[in-house]
Amino acid sequence: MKIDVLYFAWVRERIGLPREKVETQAETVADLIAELCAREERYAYAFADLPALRVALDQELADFAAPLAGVREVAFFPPMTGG
Amino acid sequence: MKIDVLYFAWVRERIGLPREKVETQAETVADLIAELCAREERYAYAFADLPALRVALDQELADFAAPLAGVREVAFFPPMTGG
Amino acid sequence: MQLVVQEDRFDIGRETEGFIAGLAGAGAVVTFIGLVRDNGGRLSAMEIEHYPGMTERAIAAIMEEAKARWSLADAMVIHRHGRLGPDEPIMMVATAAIHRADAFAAAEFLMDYLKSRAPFWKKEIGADGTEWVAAKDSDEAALTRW
Amino acid sequence: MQLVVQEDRFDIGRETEGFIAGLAGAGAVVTFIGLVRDNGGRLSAMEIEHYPGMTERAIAAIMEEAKARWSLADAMVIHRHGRLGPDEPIMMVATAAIHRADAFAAAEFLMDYLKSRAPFWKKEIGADGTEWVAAKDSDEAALTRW
Repeated sequence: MKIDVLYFAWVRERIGLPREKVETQAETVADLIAELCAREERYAYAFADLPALRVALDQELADFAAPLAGVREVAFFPPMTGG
Repeated sequence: MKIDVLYFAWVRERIGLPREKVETQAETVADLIAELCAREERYAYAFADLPALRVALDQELADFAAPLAGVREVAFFPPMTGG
Repeated sequence: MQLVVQEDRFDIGRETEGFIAGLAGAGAVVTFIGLVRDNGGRLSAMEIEHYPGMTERAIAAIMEEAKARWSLADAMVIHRHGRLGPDEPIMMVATAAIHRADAFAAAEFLMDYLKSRAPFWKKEIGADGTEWVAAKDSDEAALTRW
Repeated sequence: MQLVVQEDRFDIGRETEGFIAGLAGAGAVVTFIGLVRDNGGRLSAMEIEHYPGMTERAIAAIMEEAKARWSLADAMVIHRHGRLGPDEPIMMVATAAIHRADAFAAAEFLMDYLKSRAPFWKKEIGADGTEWVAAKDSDEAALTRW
Protein backbone atom coordinates (compact mmCIF):
# COMPACT_ATOMS: atom_id res chain seq x y z
CA MET A 1 0.00 0.00 0.00
CA LYS A 2 0.99 3.63 -0.51
CA ILE A 3 0.76 5.96 2.47
CA ASP A 4 1.33 9.71 2.76
CA VAL A 5 3.85 10.28 5.53
CA LEU A 6 4.14 13.79 6.97
CA TYR A 7 6.81 15.25 9.24
CA PHE A 8 6.60 18.39 11.34
CA ALA A 9 8.91 20.64 13.36
CA TRP A 10 12.30 19.09 14.19
CA VAL A 11 11.24 15.70 12.81
CA ARG A 12 10.79 17.41 9.45
CA GLU A 13 14.14 19.16 9.80
CA ARG A 14 16.01 15.95 10.65
CA ILE A 15 14.46 13.96 7.82
CA GLY A 16 14.82 16.90 5.48
CA LEU A 17 11.39 16.92 3.90
CA PRO A 18 7.82 17.74 4.95
CA ARG A 19 6.06 14.80 3.32
CA GLU A 20 6.57 11.81 1.08
CA LYS A 21 4.65 8.86 -0.32
CA VAL A 22 5.86 5.58 1.17
CA GLU A 23 5.22 2.14 -0.32
CA THR A 24 5.01 -0.21 2.63
CA GLN A 25 3.57 -3.46 3.95
CA ALA A 26 3.98 -2.34 7.58
CA GLU A 27 1.14 -3.52 9.79
CA THR A 28 1.60 -1.00 12.57
CA VAL A 29 3.10 2.45 13.11
CA ALA A 30 6.04 0.81 14.90
CA ASP A 31 6.66 -1.42 11.85
CA LEU A 32 6.63 1.62 9.58
CA ILE A 33 9.14 3.42 11.81
CA ALA A 34 11.40 0.37 11.74
CA GLU A 35 11.22 0.27 7.94
CA LEU A 36 12.07 3.97 7.67
CA CYS A 37 14.95 3.72 10.16
CA ALA A 38 16.45 0.85 8.17
CA ARG A 39 16.44 3.03 5.04
CA GLU A 40 18.72 5.91 5.91
CA GLU A 41 20.61 7.48 8.78
CA ARG A 42 18.45 10.65 8.85
CA TYR A 43 15.36 8.56 9.66
CA ALA A 44 17.17 6.71 12.43
CA TYR A 45 18.23 10.12 13.77
CA ALA A 46 14.67 11.52 13.63
CA PHE A 47 13.16 8.48 15.33
CA ALA A 48 15.95 7.94 17.86
CA ASP A 49 13.87 9.00 20.86
CA LEU A 50 10.37 7.59 20.40
CA PRO A 51 8.91 8.82 23.72
CA ALA A 52 9.67 12.33 22.43
CA LEU A 53 7.49 11.73 19.36
CA ARG A 54 3.78 11.74 18.63
CA VAL A 55 1.93 10.14 15.73
CA ALA A 56 -1.38 10.95 14.06
CA LEU A 57 -3.26 8.59 11.73
CA ASP A 58 -5.55 10.38 9.30
CA GLN A 59 -5.25 13.47 11.50
CA GLU A 60 -6.18 11.78 14.79
CA LEU A 61 -3.64 11.19 17.55
CA ALA A 62 -2.73 7.51 17.84
CA ASP A 63 -0.02 5.35 19.39
CA PHE A 64 2.87 3.40 17.93
CA ALA A 65 1.08 0.06 18.24
CA ALA A 66 -1.86 1.27 16.14
CA PRO A 67 -2.57 -0.75 12.93
CA LEU A 68 -2.10 0.96 9.57
CA ALA A 69 -4.83 -0.94 7.69
CA GLY A 70 -6.96 1.58 5.81
CA VAL A 71 -4.85 4.55 6.88
CA ARG A 72 -4.01 7.08 4.16
CA GLU A 73 -2.00 9.67 6.09
CA VAL A 74 0.53 9.19 8.88
CA ALA A 75 2.14 12.19 10.57
CA PHE A 76 5.11 12.26 12.95
CA PHE A 77 5.92 15.25 15.16
CA PRO A 78 7.17 16.31 18.59
CA PRO A 79 4.74 17.12 21.42
CA MET A 80 2.64 20.10 20.40
CA THR A 81 3.30 23.59 21.68
CA GLY A 82 0.28 25.63 20.66
CA GLY A 83 -1.62 28.25 22.58
CA MET B 1 -20.26 61.95 69.72
CA LYS B 2 -21.49 62.81 66.21
CA ILE B 3 -21.24 60.08 63.57
CA ASP B 4 -22.00 60.15 59.85
CA VAL B 5 -24.41 57.31 59.14
CA LEU B 6 -24.82 56.21 55.52
CA TYR B 7 -27.47 53.95 53.98
CA PHE B 8 -27.35 52.20 50.63
CA ALA B 9 -29.68 50.30 48.29
CA TRP B 10 -32.93 49.13 49.94
CA VAL B 11 -31.72 50.23 53.38
CA ARG B 12 -31.53 53.76 52.00
CA GLU B 13 -34.97 53.39 50.40
CA ARG B 14 -36.58 52.13 53.59
CA ILE B 15 -35.08 54.83 55.78
CA GLY B 16 -35.72 57.42 53.12
CA LEU B 17 -32.40 59.20 53.10
CA PRO B 18 -28.83 58.43 51.99
CA ARG B 19 -26.98 59.83 55.00
CA GLU B 20 -27.42 61.73 58.22
CA LYS B 21 -25.43 62.94 61.20
CA VAL B 22 -26.36 61.06 64.36
CA GLU B 23 -25.61 62.24 67.89
CA THR B 24 -25.12 59.07 69.91
CA GLN B 25 -23.43 57.53 72.95
CA ALA B 26 -23.72 54.01 71.46
CA GLU B 27 -20.72 51.86 72.28
CA THR B 28 -21.18 49.31 69.50
CA VAL B 29 -22.84 49.04 66.10
CA ALA B 30 -25.58 46.94 67.68
CA ASP B 31 -26.22 49.71 70.25
CA LEU B 32 -26.48 52.27 67.45
CA ILE B 33 -28.98 50.09 65.57
CA ALA B 34 -31.07 49.73 68.74
CA GLU B 35 -31.08 53.52 69.21
CA LEU B 36 -32.14 54.12 65.60
CA CYS B 37 -34.87 51.46 65.74
CA ALA B 38 -36.31 53.07 68.88
CA ARG B 39 -36.56 56.37 67.03
CA GLU B 40 -38.97 55.69 64.20
CA GLU B 41 -40.79 52.90 62.44
CA ARG B 42 -38.83 53.26 59.19
CA TYR B 43 -35.57 52.41 61.01
CA ALA B 44 -37.12 49.35 62.63
CA TYR B 45 -38.31 48.32 59.15
CA ALA B 46 -34.85 48.79 57.59
CA PHE B 47 -33.09 46.90 60.39
CA ALA B 48 -35.73 44.17 60.81
CA ASP B 49 -33.55 41.41 59.34
CA LEU B 50 -30.02 41.92 60.63
CA PRO B 51 -28.47 38.82 58.98
CA ALA B 52 -29.49 40.41 55.64
CA LEU B 53 -27.44 43.52 56.45
CA ARG B 54 -23.79 44.45 56.33
CA VAL B 55 -21.99 47.27 58.12
CA ALA B 56 -18.82 49.19 57.32
CA LEU B 57 -16.92 51.36 59.81
CA ASP B 58 -14.86 54.08 58.18
CA GLN B 59 -15.23 52.20 54.89
CA GLU B 60 -14.05 48.82 56.17
CA LEU B 61 -16.42 45.87 56.62
CA ALA B 62 -17.09 45.16 60.29
CA ASP B 63 -19.59 43.25 62.41
CA PHE B 64 -22.43 44.36 64.66
CA ALA B 65 -20.44 43.80 67.84
CA ALA B 66 -17.67 46.18 66.73
CA PRO B 67 -17.02 49.20 69.00
CA LEU B 68 -17.75 52.68 67.68
CA ALA B 69 -15.01 54.50 69.59
CA GLY B 70 -13.12 56.76 67.19
CA VAL B 71 -15.34 55.87 64.23
CA ARG B 72 -16.46 58.78 62.05
CA GLU B 73 -18.50 57.02 59.38
CA VAL B 74 -20.86 54.06 59.71
CA ALA B 75 -22.56 52.58 56.64
CA PHE B 76 -25.41 50.07 56.47
CA PHE B 77 -26.29 48.15 53.32
CA PRO B 78 -27.44 44.77 51.98
CA PRO B 79 -24.94 42.16 50.76
CA MET B 80 -23.05 43.58 47.80
CA THR B 81 -23.84 42.61 44.24
CA GLY B 82 -20.99 44.01 42.16
CA GLY B 83 -19.17 42.45 39.23
CA MET C 1 -2.23 48.52 38.13
CA GLN C 2 -5.22 50.52 36.98
CA LEU C 3 -8.49 50.98 38.85
CA VAL C 4 -11.35 53.02 37.44
CA VAL C 5 -14.84 53.57 38.87
CA GLN C 6 -16.92 55.61 36.47
CA GLU C 7 -20.41 56.35 35.24
CA ASP C 8 -19.54 56.61 31.55
CA ARG C 9 -19.62 53.69 29.19
CA PHE C 10 -16.19 52.33 28.32
CA ASP C 11 -14.86 50.87 25.09
CA ILE C 12 -14.06 47.20 25.64
CA GLY C 13 -11.83 46.84 22.60
CA ARG C 14 -9.83 49.97 23.33
CA GLU C 15 -9.40 49.12 27.01
CA THR C 16 -8.18 45.63 26.13
CA GLU C 17 -5.70 46.98 23.59
CA GLY C 18 -4.51 49.72 25.95
CA PHE C 19 -3.92 47.18 28.70
CA ILE C 20 -1.93 44.95 26.35
CA ALA C 21 0.07 47.84 24.90
CA GLY C 22 1.29 48.68 28.41
CA LEU C 23 2.71 45.22 29.09
CA ALA C 24 6.38 44.40 28.87
CA GLY C 25 7.11 40.78 28.21
CA ALA C 26 4.06 39.07 29.73
CA GLY C 27 2.68 36.51 27.30
CA ALA C 28 -0.66 35.62 28.93
CA VAL C 29 -3.60 38.00 29.24
CA VAL C 30 -7.03 37.15 30.66
CA THR C 31 -10.00 39.49 30.58
CA PHE C 32 -13.46 39.22 32.06
CA ILE C 33 -16.30 41.41 30.87
CA GLY C 34 -19.64 41.63 32.63
CA LEU C 35 -22.61 42.78 30.52
CA VAL C 36 -26.15 43.83 31.43
CA ARG C 37 -28.40 40.87 30.58
CA ASP C 38 -31.77 41.83 29.16
CA ASN C 39 -33.54 38.79 30.68
CA GLY C 40 -35.35 38.01 27.46
CA GLY C 41 -36.33 41.61 26.83
CA ARG C 42 -37.92 42.17 30.27
CA LEU C 43 -35.13 44.44 31.52
CA SER C 44 -35.12 48.04 30.38
CA ALA C 45 -32.24 49.30 32.50
CA MET C 46 -29.95 48.46 35.38
CA GLU C 47 -29.08 50.95 38.09
CA ILE C 48 -25.88 50.48 39.99
CA GLU C 49 -25.44 52.25 43.29
CA HIS C 50 -22.07 52.35 44.99
CA TYR C 51 -20.31 53.76 48.04
CA PRO C 52 -17.86 56.38 46.76
CA GLY C 53 -14.59 56.14 48.60
CA MET C 54 -15.12 52.67 50.00
CA THR C 55 -15.53 51.31 46.47
CA GLU C 56 -12.05 52.44 45.45
CA ARG C 57 -10.53 51.29 48.76
CA ALA C 58 -12.14 47.86 48.56
CA ILE C 59 -11.11 47.26 44.94
CA ALA C 60 -7.56 48.49 45.59
CA ALA C 61 -7.29 46.08 48.53
CA ILE C 62 -8.56 43.18 46.39
CA MET C 63 -6.03 44.04 43.66
CA GLU C 64 -3.18 44.23 46.19
CA GLU C 65 -4.19 40.81 47.48
CA ALA C 66 -4.17 39.39 43.93
CA LYS C 67 -0.72 40.88 43.32
CA ALA C 68 0.56 39.28 46.52
CA ARG C 69 -0.84 35.85 45.66
CA TRP C 70 0.11 35.49 42.00
CA SER C 71 2.98 36.56 39.83
CA LEU C 72 1.29 39.27 37.80
CA ALA C 73 2.77 41.67 35.28
CA ASP C 74 -0.29 43.92 35.54
CA ALA C 75 -3.96 44.05 36.48
CA MET C 76 -6.84 46.38 35.66
CA VAL C 77 -10.37 46.84 37.03
CA ILE C 78 -13.01 49.10 35.47
CA HIS C 79 -16.44 49.20 37.13
CA ARG C 80 -19.35 51.42 36.24
CA HIS C 81 -22.17 52.82 38.32
CA GLY C 82 -25.35 54.75 37.47
CA ARG C 83 -27.94 53.78 34.88
CA LEU C 84 -26.99 51.19 32.25
CA GLY C 85 -28.98 49.88 29.30
CA PRO C 86 -29.30 46.25 28.16
CA ASP C 87 -26.13 44.73 26.68
CA GLU C 88 -23.96 47.58 27.98
CA PRO C 89 -20.70 46.59 29.69
CA ILE C 90 -20.92 46.80 33.49
CA MET C 91 -17.32 46.08 34.34
CA MET C 92 -14.11 44.59 33.14
CA VAL C 93 -11.12 42.90 34.74
CA ALA C 94 -7.82 42.23 32.99
CA THR C 95 -4.77 40.38 34.28
CA ALA C 96 -1.40 39.69 32.66
CA ALA C 97 1.29 37.22 33.63
CA ILE C 98 4.09 35.16 32.18
CA HIS C 99 2.16 31.97 32.93
CA ARG C 100 -1.48 31.58 31.96
CA ALA C 101 -2.42 29.80 35.19
CA ASP C 102 -1.52 32.95 37.18
CA ALA C 103 -3.52 35.21 34.85
CA PHE C 104 -6.59 32.94 35.01
CA ALA C 105 -6.49 32.45 38.79
CA ALA C 106 -6.01 36.15 39.51
CA ALA C 107 -8.87 37.13 37.19
CA GLU C 108 -11.24 34.66 38.82
CA PHE C 109 -10.15 35.76 42.28
CA LEU C 110 -10.72 39.42 41.42
CA MET C 111 -14.18 38.61 40.07
CA ASP C 112 -15.18 36.55 43.10
CA TYR C 113 -14.14 39.35 45.46
CA LEU C 114 -15.62 42.14 43.37
CA LYS C 115 -18.97 40.31 43.39
CA SER C 116 -19.24 40.11 47.16
CA ARG C 117 -16.78 42.56 48.71
CA ALA C 118 -16.89 45.71 46.61
CA PRO C 119 -19.78 48.00 47.64
CA PHE C 120 -21.98 47.96 44.55
CA TRP C 121 -25.71 47.22 44.49
CA LYS C 122 -27.62 46.44 41.34
CA LYS C 123 -31.25 47.25 40.74
CA GLU C 124 -33.11 45.88 37.75
CA ILE C 125 -35.64 48.15 36.13
CA GLY C 126 -38.11 46.31 33.96
CA ALA C 127 -41.63 46.17 32.67
CA ASP C 128 -42.69 44.35 35.86
CA GLY C 129 -41.27 47.04 38.15
CA THR C 130 -37.94 47.48 39.87
CA GLU C 131 -36.06 45.01 42.02
CA TRP C 132 -32.78 44.98 43.89
CA VAL C 133 -30.63 42.06 42.72
CA ALA C 134 -30.22 39.63 45.61
CA ALA C 135 -26.78 38.40 46.54
CA LYS C 136 -26.35 34.73 45.69
CA ASP C 137 -25.20 32.15 48.21
CA SER C 138 -23.02 30.71 45.44
CA ASP C 139 -21.13 34.00 45.20
CA GLU C 140 -20.40 34.01 48.92
CA ALA C 141 -19.43 30.33 48.70
CA ALA C 142 -17.04 31.08 45.83
CA LEU C 143 -14.85 33.06 48.23
CA THR C 144 -14.08 30.04 50.38
CA ARG C 145 -11.89 28.45 47.70
CA TRP C 146 -9.22 31.15 47.81
CA MET D 1 -18.89 29.04 17.49
CA GLN D 2 -16.08 30.55 15.49
CA LEU D 3 -12.74 28.91 14.68
CA VAL D 4 -10.07 30.67 12.65
CA VAL D 5 -6.55 29.51 11.80
CA GLN D 6 -4.72 32.21 9.92
CA GLU D 7 -1.33 33.69 9.13
CA ASP D 8 -2.41 37.34 9.28
CA ARG D 9 -2.27 39.40 12.42
CA PHE D 10 -5.68 39.94 14.03
CA ASP D 11 -7.08 42.93 15.87
CA ILE D 12 -7.64 41.97 19.52
CA GLY D 13 -10.02 44.84 20.27
CA ARG D 14 -12.14 44.32 17.18
CA GLU D 15 -12.34 40.54 17.68
CA THR D 16 -13.41 41.01 21.31
CA GLU D 17 -16.09 43.51 20.35
CA GLY D 18 -17.31 41.39 17.44
CA PHE D 19 -17.61 38.38 19.72
CA ILE D 20 -19.59 40.38 22.28
CA ALA D 21 -21.82 42.00 19.64
CA GLY D 22 -22.90 38.53 18.50
CA LEU D 23 -24.08 37.44 21.95
CA ALA D 24 -27.72 37.38 22.97
CA GLY D 25 -28.27 37.65 26.67
CA ALA D 26 -25.07 36.13 28.06
CA GLY D 27 -23.65 38.37 30.77
CA ALA D 28 -20.21 36.84 31.35
CA VAL D 29 -17.39 36.93 28.80
CA VAL D 30 -13.85 35.61 29.34
CA THR D 31 -11.03 36.09 26.88
CA PHE D 32 -7.48 34.78 26.82
CA ILE D 33 -4.84 36.34 24.62
CA GLY D 34 -1.42 34.79 24.05
CA LEU D 35 1.37 37.15 23.00
CA VAL D 36 4.89 36.56 21.68
CA ARG D 37 7.26 37.22 24.59
CA ASP D 38 10.48 38.89 23.63
CA ASN D 39 12.50 37.18 26.40
CA GLY D 40 14.18 40.39 27.43
CA GLY D 41 14.94 41.44 23.85
CA ARG D 42 16.66 38.19 22.87
CA LEU D 43 13.83 37.02 20.63
CA SER D 44 13.58 38.51 17.16
CA ALA D 45 10.71 36.36 15.84
CA MET D 46 8.63 33.29 16.48
CA GLU D 47 7.76 30.80 13.78
CA ILE D 48 4.68 28.70 14.23
CA GLU D 49 4.32 25.57 12.13
CA HIS D 50 1.03 23.70 12.02
CA TYR D 51 -0.64 20.71 10.40
CA PRO D 52 -3.29 22.10 8.05
CA GLY D 53 -6.45 20.06 8.25
CA MET D 54 -5.65 18.36 11.53
CA THR D 55 -5.36 21.76 13.23
CA GLU D 56 -8.94 22.69 12.39
CA ARG D 57 -10.22 19.21 13.26
CA ALA D 58 -8.44 19.16 16.60
CA ILE D 59 -9.62 22.64 17.63
CA ALA D 60 -13.19 21.93 16.52
CA ALA D 61 -13.17 18.75 18.63
CA ILE D 62 -11.88 20.66 21.66
CA MET D 63 -14.57 23.31 21.21
CA GLU D 64 -17.30 20.67 20.91
CA GLU D 65 -16.05 19.11 24.11
CA ALA D 66 -16.17 22.49 25.90
CA LYS D 67 -19.72 23.06 24.63
CA ALA D 68 -20.75 19.65 25.96
CA ARG D 69 -19.21 20.25 29.39
CA TRP D 70 -20.32 23.79 30.17
CA SER D 71 -23.36 25.89 29.48
CA LEU D 72 -21.91 28.28 26.91
CA ALA D 73 -23.65 30.94 24.86
CA ASP D 74 -20.71 31.07 22.44
CA ALA D 75 -17.00 30.35 22.03
CA MET D 76 -14.29 31.54 19.67
CA VAL D 77 -10.73 30.43 18.90
CA ILE D 78 -8.31 32.34 16.68
CA HIS D 79 -4.80 30.89 16.24
CA ARG D 80 -2.06 32.15 13.98
CA HIS D 81 0.78 30.37 12.22
CA GLY D 82 3.79 31.60 10.26
CA ARG D 83 6.30 34.21 11.34
CA LEU D 84 5.37 36.52 14.25
CA GLY D 85 7.29 39.44 15.73
CA PRO D 86 7.75 40.24 19.45
CA ASP D 87 4.58 41.38 21.25
CA GLU D 88 2.31 40.23 18.41
CA PRO D 89 -0.78 38.26 19.37
CA ILE D 90 -0.39 34.52 18.78
CA MET D 91 -3.89 33.41 19.59
CA MET D 92 -7.09 34.27 21.35
CA VAL D 93 -9.88 32.36 23.02
CA ALA D 94 -13.23 33.85 24.02
CA THR D 95 -16.10 32.22 25.88
CA ALA D 96 -19.50 33.57 26.88
CA ALA D 97 -22.00 32.21 29.37
CA ILE D 98 -24.76 33.29 31.72
CA HIS D 99 -22.62 32.34 34.72
CA ARG D 100 -19.03 33.48 35.01
CA ALA D 101 -17.83 30.13 36.40
CA ASP D 102 -18.80 28.43 33.12
CA ALA D 103 -17.05 31.06 31.02
CA PHE D 104 -13.85 30.84 33.10
CA ALA D 105 -13.74 27.04 33.21
CA ALA D 106 -14.38 26.67 29.48
CA ALA D 107 -11.69 29.23 28.59
CA GLU D 108 -9.11 27.49 30.78
CA PHE D 109 -10.10 24.11 29.38
CA LEU D 110 -9.78 25.36 25.80
CA MET D 111 -6.34 26.80 26.58
CA ASP D 112 -5.08 23.64 28.26
CA TYR D 113 -6.14 21.52 25.30
CA LEU D 114 -4.92 23.95 22.66
CA LYS D 115 -1.49 23.93 24.31
CA SER D 116 -1.01 20.18 24.11
CA ARG D 117 -3.52 18.73 21.64
CA ALA D 118 -3.69 21.15 18.72
CA PRO D 119 -0.88 20.51 16.19
CA PHE D 120 1.17 23.69 16.45
CA TRP D 121 4.91 23.89 17.01
CA LYS D 122 6.72 27.04 18.00
CA LYS D 123 10.26 27.94 17.07
CA GLU D 124 12.05 30.86 18.66
CA ILE D 125 14.35 32.85 16.43
CA GLY D 126 16.82 34.96 18.35
CA ALA D 127 20.26 36.44 18.49
CA ASP D 128 21.60 33.14 19.89
CA GLY D 129 20.15 31.04 17.05
CA THR D 130 16.88 29.18 16.60
CA GLU D 131 15.25 26.71 18.94
CA TRP D 132 12.06 24.66 18.96
CA VAL D 133 10.03 25.42 22.06
CA ALA D 134 9.92 22.27 24.20
CA ALA D 135 6.58 21.02 25.50
CA LYS D 136 6.30 21.49 29.26
CA ASP D 137 5.42 18.67 31.62
CA SER D 138 3.19 21.15 33.44
CA ASP D 139 1.11 21.62 30.28
CA GLU D 140 0.57 17.88 29.94
CA ALA D 141 -0.21 17.68 33.67
CA ALA D 142 -2.78 20.48 33.32
CA LEU D 143 -4.95 18.16 31.22
CA THR D 144 -5.46 15.70 34.04
CA ARG D 145 -7.66 18.06 36.01
CA TRP D 146 -10.48 18.08 33.44
